[in-house]
Amino acid sequence: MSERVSLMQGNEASVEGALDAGVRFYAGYPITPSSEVAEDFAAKLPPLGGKFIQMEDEIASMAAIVGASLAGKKAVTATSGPGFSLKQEIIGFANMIEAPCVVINVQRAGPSTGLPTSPAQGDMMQARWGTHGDHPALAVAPSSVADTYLLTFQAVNWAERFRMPVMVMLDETIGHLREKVILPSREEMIIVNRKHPQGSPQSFQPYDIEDEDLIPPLPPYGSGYRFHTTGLYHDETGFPANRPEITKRLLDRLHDKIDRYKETLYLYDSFGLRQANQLIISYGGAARSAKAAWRIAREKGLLVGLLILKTIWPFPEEIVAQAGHDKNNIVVAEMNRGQLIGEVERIMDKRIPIRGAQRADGVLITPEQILAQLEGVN
Amino acid sequence: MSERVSLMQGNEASVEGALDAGVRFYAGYPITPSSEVAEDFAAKLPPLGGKFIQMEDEIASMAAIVGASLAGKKAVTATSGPGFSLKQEIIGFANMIEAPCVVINVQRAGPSTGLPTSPAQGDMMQARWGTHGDHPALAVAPSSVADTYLLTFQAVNWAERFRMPVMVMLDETIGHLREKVILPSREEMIIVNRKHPQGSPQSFQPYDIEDEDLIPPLPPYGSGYRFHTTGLYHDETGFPANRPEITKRLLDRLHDKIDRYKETLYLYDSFGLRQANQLIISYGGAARSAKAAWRIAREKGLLVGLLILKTIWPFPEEIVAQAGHDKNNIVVAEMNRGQLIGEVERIMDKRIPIRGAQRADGVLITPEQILAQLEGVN
Amino acid sequence: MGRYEIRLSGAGGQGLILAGFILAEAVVRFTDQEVIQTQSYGPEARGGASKAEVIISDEEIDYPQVTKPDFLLALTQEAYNKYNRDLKEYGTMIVDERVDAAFRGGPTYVVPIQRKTQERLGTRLVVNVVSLALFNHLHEVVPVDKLQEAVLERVPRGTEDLNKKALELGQELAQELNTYKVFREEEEEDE
Amino acid sequence: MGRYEIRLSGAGGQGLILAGFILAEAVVRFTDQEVIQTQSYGPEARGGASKAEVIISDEEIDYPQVTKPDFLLALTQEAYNKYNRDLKEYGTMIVDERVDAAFRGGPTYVVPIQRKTQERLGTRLVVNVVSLALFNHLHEVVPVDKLQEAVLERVPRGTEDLNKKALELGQELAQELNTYKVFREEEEEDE
Amino acid sequence: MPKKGEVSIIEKRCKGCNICATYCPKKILGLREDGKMEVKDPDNCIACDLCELRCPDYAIKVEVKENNE
Amino acid sequence: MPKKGEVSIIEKRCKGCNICATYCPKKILGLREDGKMEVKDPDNCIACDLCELRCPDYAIKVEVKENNE
Amino acid sequence: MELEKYFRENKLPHIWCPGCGHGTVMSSIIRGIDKAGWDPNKVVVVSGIGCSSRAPGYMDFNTLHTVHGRAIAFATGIKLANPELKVIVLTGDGDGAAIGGNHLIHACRRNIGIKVVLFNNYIYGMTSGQYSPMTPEGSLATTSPYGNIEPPFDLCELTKSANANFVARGTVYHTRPLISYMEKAFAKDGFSYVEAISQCPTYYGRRNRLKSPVEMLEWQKKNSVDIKKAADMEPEELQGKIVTGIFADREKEEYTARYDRLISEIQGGKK
Amino acid sequence: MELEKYFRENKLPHIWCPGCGHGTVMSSIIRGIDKAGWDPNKVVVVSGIGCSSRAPGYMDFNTLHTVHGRAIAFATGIKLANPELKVIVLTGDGDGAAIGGNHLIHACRRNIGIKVVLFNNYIYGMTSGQYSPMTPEGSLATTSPYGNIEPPFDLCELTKSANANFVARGTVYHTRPLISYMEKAFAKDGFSYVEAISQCPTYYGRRNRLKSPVEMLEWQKKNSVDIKKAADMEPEELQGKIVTGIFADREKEEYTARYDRLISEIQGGKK
Ligand SMILES: Cc1ncc(C[n+]2csc(CCOP(=O)(O)OP(=O)(O)O)c2C)c(N)n1
Ligand SMILES: Cc1ncc(C[n+]2csc(CCOP(=O)(O)OP(=O)(O)O)c2C)c(N)n1
Ligand code: SF4
Ligand code: SF4
Ligand code: SF4
Ligand code: SF4
Ligand code: SF4
Ligand code: SF4
Ligand SMILES: [Mg+2]
Ligand SMILES: [Mg+2]
Repeated sequence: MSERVSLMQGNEASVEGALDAGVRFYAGYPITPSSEVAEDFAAKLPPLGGKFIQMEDEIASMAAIVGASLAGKKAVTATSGPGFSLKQEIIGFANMIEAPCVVINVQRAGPSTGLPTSPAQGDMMQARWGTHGDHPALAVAPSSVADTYLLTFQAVNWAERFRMPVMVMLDETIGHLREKVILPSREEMIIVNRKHPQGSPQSFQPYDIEDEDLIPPLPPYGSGYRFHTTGLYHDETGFPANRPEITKRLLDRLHDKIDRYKETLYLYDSFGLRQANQLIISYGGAARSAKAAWRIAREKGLLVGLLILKTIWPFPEEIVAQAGHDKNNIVVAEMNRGQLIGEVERIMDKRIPIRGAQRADGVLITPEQILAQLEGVN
Repeated sequence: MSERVSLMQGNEASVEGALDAGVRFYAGYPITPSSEVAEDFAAKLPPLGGKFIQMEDEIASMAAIVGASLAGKKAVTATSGPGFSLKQEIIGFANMIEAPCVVINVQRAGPSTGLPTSPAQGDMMQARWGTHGDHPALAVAPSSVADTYLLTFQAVNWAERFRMPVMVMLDETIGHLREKVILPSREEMIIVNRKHPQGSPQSFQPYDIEDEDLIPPLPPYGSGYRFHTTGLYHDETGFPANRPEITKRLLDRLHDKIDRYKETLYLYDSFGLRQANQLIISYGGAARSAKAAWRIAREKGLLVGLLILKTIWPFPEEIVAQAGHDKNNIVVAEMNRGQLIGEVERIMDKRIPIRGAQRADGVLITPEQILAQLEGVN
Repeated sequence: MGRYEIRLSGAGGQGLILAGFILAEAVVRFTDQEVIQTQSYGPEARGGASKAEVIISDEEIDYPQVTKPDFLLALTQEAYNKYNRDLKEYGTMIVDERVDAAFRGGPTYVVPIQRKTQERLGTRLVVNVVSLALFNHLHEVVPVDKLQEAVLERVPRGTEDLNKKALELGQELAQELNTYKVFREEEEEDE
Repeated sequence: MGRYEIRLSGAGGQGLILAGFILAEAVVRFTDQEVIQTQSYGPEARGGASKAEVIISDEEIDYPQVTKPDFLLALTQEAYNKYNRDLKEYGTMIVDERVDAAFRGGPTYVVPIQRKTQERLGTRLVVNVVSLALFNHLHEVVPVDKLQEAVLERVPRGTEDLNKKALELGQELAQELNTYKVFREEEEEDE
Repeated sequence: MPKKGEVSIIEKRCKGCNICATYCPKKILGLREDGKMEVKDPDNCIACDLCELRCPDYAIKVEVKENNE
Repeated sequence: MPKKGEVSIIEKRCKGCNICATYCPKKILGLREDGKMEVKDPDNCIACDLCELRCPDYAIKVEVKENNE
Repeated sequence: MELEKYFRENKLPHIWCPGCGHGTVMSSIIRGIDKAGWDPNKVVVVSGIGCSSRAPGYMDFNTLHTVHGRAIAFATGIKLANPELKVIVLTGDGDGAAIGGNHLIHACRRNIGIKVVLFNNYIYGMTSGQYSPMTPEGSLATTSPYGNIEPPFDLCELTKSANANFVARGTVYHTRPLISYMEKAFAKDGFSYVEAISQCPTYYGRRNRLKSPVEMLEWQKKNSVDIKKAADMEPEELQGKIVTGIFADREKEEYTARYDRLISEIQGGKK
Repeated sequence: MELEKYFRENKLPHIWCPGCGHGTVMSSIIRGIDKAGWDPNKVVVVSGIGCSSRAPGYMDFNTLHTVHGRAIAFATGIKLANPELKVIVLTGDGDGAAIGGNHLIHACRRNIGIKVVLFNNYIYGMTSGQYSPMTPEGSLATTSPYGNIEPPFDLCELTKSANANFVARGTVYHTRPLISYMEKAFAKDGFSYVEAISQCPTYYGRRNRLKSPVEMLEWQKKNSVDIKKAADMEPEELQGKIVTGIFADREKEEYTARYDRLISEIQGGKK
């Protein structure tokens, strides 16, 4: 049971995390800066008896992992902006039918083709609202290579546990970064598997919540539990239903099944929150600069706290509110024109000034930019 | 110059509005509840010498209208949820290259296949954040058949003026509704056309802002102004560029070109705001129920105001703030689990209670549900 | 009149959607009233029971859905079963003679619409227009000649005569409405 | 040491990305220091000038980008032109002899890396490893035998001997570094 | 001697499309007034199965009769 | 008598792929030390155009010489 | 044969219109599956969106009603994840040939062991009658009110060129041959494509003067030409005809089997 | 011929690697356009994303670099909106055959007057060397580290089955015939498909022991078989060969012309 020390790239760490969590199926379509994820899976899955397939496009890739998931495999795809947009329809389908799966999005600068090899965090709101209709979302954002391993591992666990697509919102900064990582031993990592039905195949109803945790069990195809699944609104039996009571019940449950557990879903790091009157909030690649800024500010004697969000959706409202309510200045540092700052604004009282340290020109935000939004720097 | 009185369906009105605004190209892929839009264009365009084409899917449809737009035609596509998701990648492309075009989304209940013939307003946030990368958005939501005509007409004008995709966020309620409408005569409708370059083809730079209104002129293919266009970040010449100054300048301009004019973009209806201490905010199909609720509340003697938003993106912050700042209760009525209410929360001071009257089960929200959120009803 | 809600129901394919549309259009063209028309869509509109609804009002119609119809037409049992529930108390009903309908307090007419149409016109294709004429006579939404104008504009070319006859038949059945009117004891509803 | 920023640059295909990777890996395996490695991607990595960067530090490395390299290797003029600008004041430079470099205040070594590699090893394929050995000698990041271990693990099978020779050559050139060192007058930079 | 068949209609499934009757080689099927299919002449069925194979609604079933010759 | 050609190299475009030289039927082209293509034997060019047609970088041009016979 | 064994009987009658050919195609598939003798627990039936794509709901296997056009891609994931499953895709001329065309040809190319049955009714039924990439030239549809001017695909030729292992076309009218194609298709290891000409009386028929389901079957009967006979006919003669029969019947190695072979090679150290 | 006339000279040298075949394909296209004698103002060149799709940037026409895989759909909009424009699509084996496969076959089907040139280098160049649907079996790529097990498309056969008016394949090595295919393709009214076998020394070559651009051209030379000769060869003999030549050359009515005819009929009251 020893730690694992190595030089690892962010993209590679996501593969390691997924494999350690039990992923044995990958379908994808190459796109910079996520292609290393595919390449790594292509090399590592077959020796494990797993399957890698390069599909004809991102839509097909998303479909294939949902199919593989229903066939009983833990499944992942990876992409970046343009491909993430293409996957949205089926991300919604996975939400609706409750298919466990993980989508890794290594963000690059958009919109459109943008700057394919440059970092950005421009798809954060898309991760929440990208597919049509009211849907829940579960997304994490790693800010280091070690984080990437751990959060991808966690994403696979959550996908299995909550039966939904989970998004790992990497960005080019972290995806392409190689750094020294120290990972826990494999034995220490706790793997979660989807629930298997308790009853008999005859009495099985695929969307019946057997033990009241709001998450129905999911037997793999071929196991004798035959059932129907559809992206239409459906009742407990899995068949289409359009009575408002039923549609409401389903949609409510899809949201409630994570709302109920959200406090356990909030992952974050915080530094010096107590002795602070200003707060920096950041995530992903930008959090590296935020950390540097925080360090410098502290060295200058400023009372600054730092909150690095790892769970992005559901947005950790309570954590942010708690960290921010007693501050005189909140700086939200992100590599876009202001996305999660909107959530912070929504939550916080208007009397606290909320400032954005933002950058969306394809360059990693600098500590200086963040410092400039703090009060008392000069 | 006489008014036009008729029984018209919402979907049909969008076609009339588009045709009157000069649209001569439609590419689409059928989907309930938007198919009548396609069918109407299919019947009405060829006699006008215009072109209707049913493409192989929604992605191709979106691509085709962008192509037709560059070839000089005013172009429209229509779809609903699943197709709207599929179009997102190219909506971003249209944003980036600044291609005028209009996307009509007749919303139905989602997520996924959901309830294809039932009303919902579940794609409102998707209209803002659906494509990857930081992009601006321009979207309207009609709440009557006449509105649909006028706002689609306006959407075409805006697309041409601002050179970007404009979204008409219909919903099944309005799209499928037939009602008596009184439209202004064609002569009264003012058509806006894209700017044509002033200089010579030799000196032409496609992304150069000739007259400082932030919107570059757009000559049609074949006119002798040959230029290059790409979804990569580009400079004034249209060729790829990745220097941060240039990428920033482009992205800033893409946003500024509507930010600068946003006050002129805010379309809304308001009723009894002055003599009110409570406010109902609504839009689209839900606004019909909101209007009914408002009427009933007034009849009961409650001091309630009503704000019906027609322009959704950019979100009319100033209008909402102005209407809401002096109220004791704000009710946001929408057919989803709460989408635009987030924007209202973001803007308003925390001391004003903001309540959602929400419904997402495929049934039109009722006036009673909205009334129930007002204070002093019982 | 104030808000008046009409629901025309029957099997998919009986043309009631067209009937609703024609009625609404007649209101627009020949009255000063506001009108709204909605209908079934999708698989529902094809088979089984399907409906068209019209709201007529002197005032602006905000909430556009029929919730408590003042009037229900039901040409089939299935349509009746599916759509009669929320009829307004004392609302009016016209049902085909084959429909087993419960008395709901208001005027209830059981009329051999389908049989008479078949007998007299040799086809059931125009039950929609027969029903429309029947309803219009009962409620005098528009004058008969105007209804005819509205109908003839929207029916397929070549069927004008048939439809004129259908309108006449509808009128005729309307004259006999009281003959057909049936009052039944209100039954316990078990839902 | 504190944060130390290294930039290895040359033409795409010269293997400097691999060199950066090997260096970083050696740091992980054979020291207690923190390390980060980044590089060019996309078309940039294929032709023209390309770079690999390594940051070594005793402390946690938060901001992961090289902004003011302490050290620059430039094997081609194009790489030099593109990447020399932000070299730290008094930063160290090793450039190939064919590169026309301006003195920037720190130690500047002009070394016939490419020529010597070609002459002595009959191929330029291993300029990356030669350069790596050179740099490592200068900065003593890891002991020579450890560097060799790191290199041999990552180079293609069958090229072990060649790469050992490249390491030796690098060492050798390193011995002569002072011979190659050139101080020039600082020139007006016109940018 | 041809096979003998016993044909039956599952009324609640029959949608009255008339396909079975049209192609019954023995012409022993016909639509009733109420739009449901009816076996008019049960004894002449030759169990060719064509009605069953074509029926889009699985509303007509043919069983081969025991041939007690 | 075969045509005569005048070959020239646009140095800044040449990337030294060696395609032109390999397939020149007269073998009159060759790479220089610095990786650019060079016309080693200009007089023997027969203006077959193969080098120009194949050059991926438009770096080699052939003109047919006036044939002043 | 006892169809009911494979039906979810409580879901019947199905939603299809009176005389809709889809019901006959579905029973033909069931007959084919019965012949194949598969364990229902190991059968997965995947569909997209459309009237045809509603079929799986009535079939008592593992059934998956996905999104429009992508059924084959879902099926690819299922089959590759667990090659012992028997995977059937049910699709329509819109679902499979319009939005889903790319997944179809790529599955053919890979020769993955999926059996695709395309219900070709020449129209988008579910969305009420728009033309499809299979609609004959000149036909009326809600989106071709002046007659369709787009040439239709011959998907049997296309799938054959794309490397499908087995390709056949039959009609609802010619039910016995149709069933036999299902049987053959299901018996193959690699990718199979069966196109079943179906009828949509509600939209295609009504608009195109084929007034009843029976008239539509008559049209199938009159216009069908066996592929062997077609081989001797001129393209002009074949215009508007339905060529039926087996277009391809090959024995290439199936994709997931090839994949498993690769894994064994790798695990055995041979790669 | 003076290529420079059609180039944006200030954009040269291009971004392609030394010895990349794409440069040769581009000049072959330019020569074809020159032969067609088109007014550059009326020419629109559309591409997707990939190394090959960067070509339009160097060509002095109306040029549009779109998104991955959809160039043909953009081009369809352009051509239909203004049929007098000459519309060329440049695409790659990833852009055109993987993500873009559906748009390709539908454009063939419609026979819309777009000329598609597919730069087939058997690899995804731009994204650094993943296999494509054209990559030969057994080839190494970053995503097929154990050798590709997917059979490649024969896109010439596929486009032909899909109704393309003109279909040809040539190689960079056989430059003159390649140019002649461009000329013929551009001279047709309907849909034309030309596949140009190109070389990617950086990714395909390096990984597959074709160490230099010249070795890759040698490979093209050795493996090409003329279509007439191929007709007499067995499938096994043709395994791994590049069949070159003209696969289809038809004279069906072009789609936008057909459309304009329809409009005249409608406006003339005939519909
Ligand atoms: C992404 C998406 N686009 C469009 C639709 C709408 N839609 C549903 S079914 C269908 C066509 C069905 O036609 P076909 O596949 O031929 O099936 P049929 O109903 O004729 O059996 C369409 C366009 C959809 N559900 N999703
Ligand atoms: C939607 C989307 N998916 C993936 C990519 C990434 N991508 C860019 S080019 C390319 C493949 C290019 O291959 P090919 O078309 O063969 O062109 P080549 O570079 O080989 O000339 C891919 C997968 C993208 N830009 N957009
Ligand atoms: S074929 Fe079937 S559904 Fe049609 S009439 Fe005969 S039994 Fe009834
Ligand atoms: S089995 Fe044959 S003969 Fe008997 S009823 Fe059916 S079709 Fe007629
Ligand atoms: S072919 Fe062109 S680029 Fe290659 S060596 Fe010759 S001139 Fe230079
Ligand atoms: S034109 Fe022919 S002979 Fe002359 S240099 Fe070129 S290839 Fe050689
Ligand atoms: S609409 Fe057409 S395809 Fe759909 S069920 Fe009815 S007849 Fe069949
Ligand atoms: S990567 Fe390959 S395809 Fe791209 S430019 Fe280089 S050689 Fe050409
Ligand atoms: Mg169909
Ligand atoms: Mg390629």
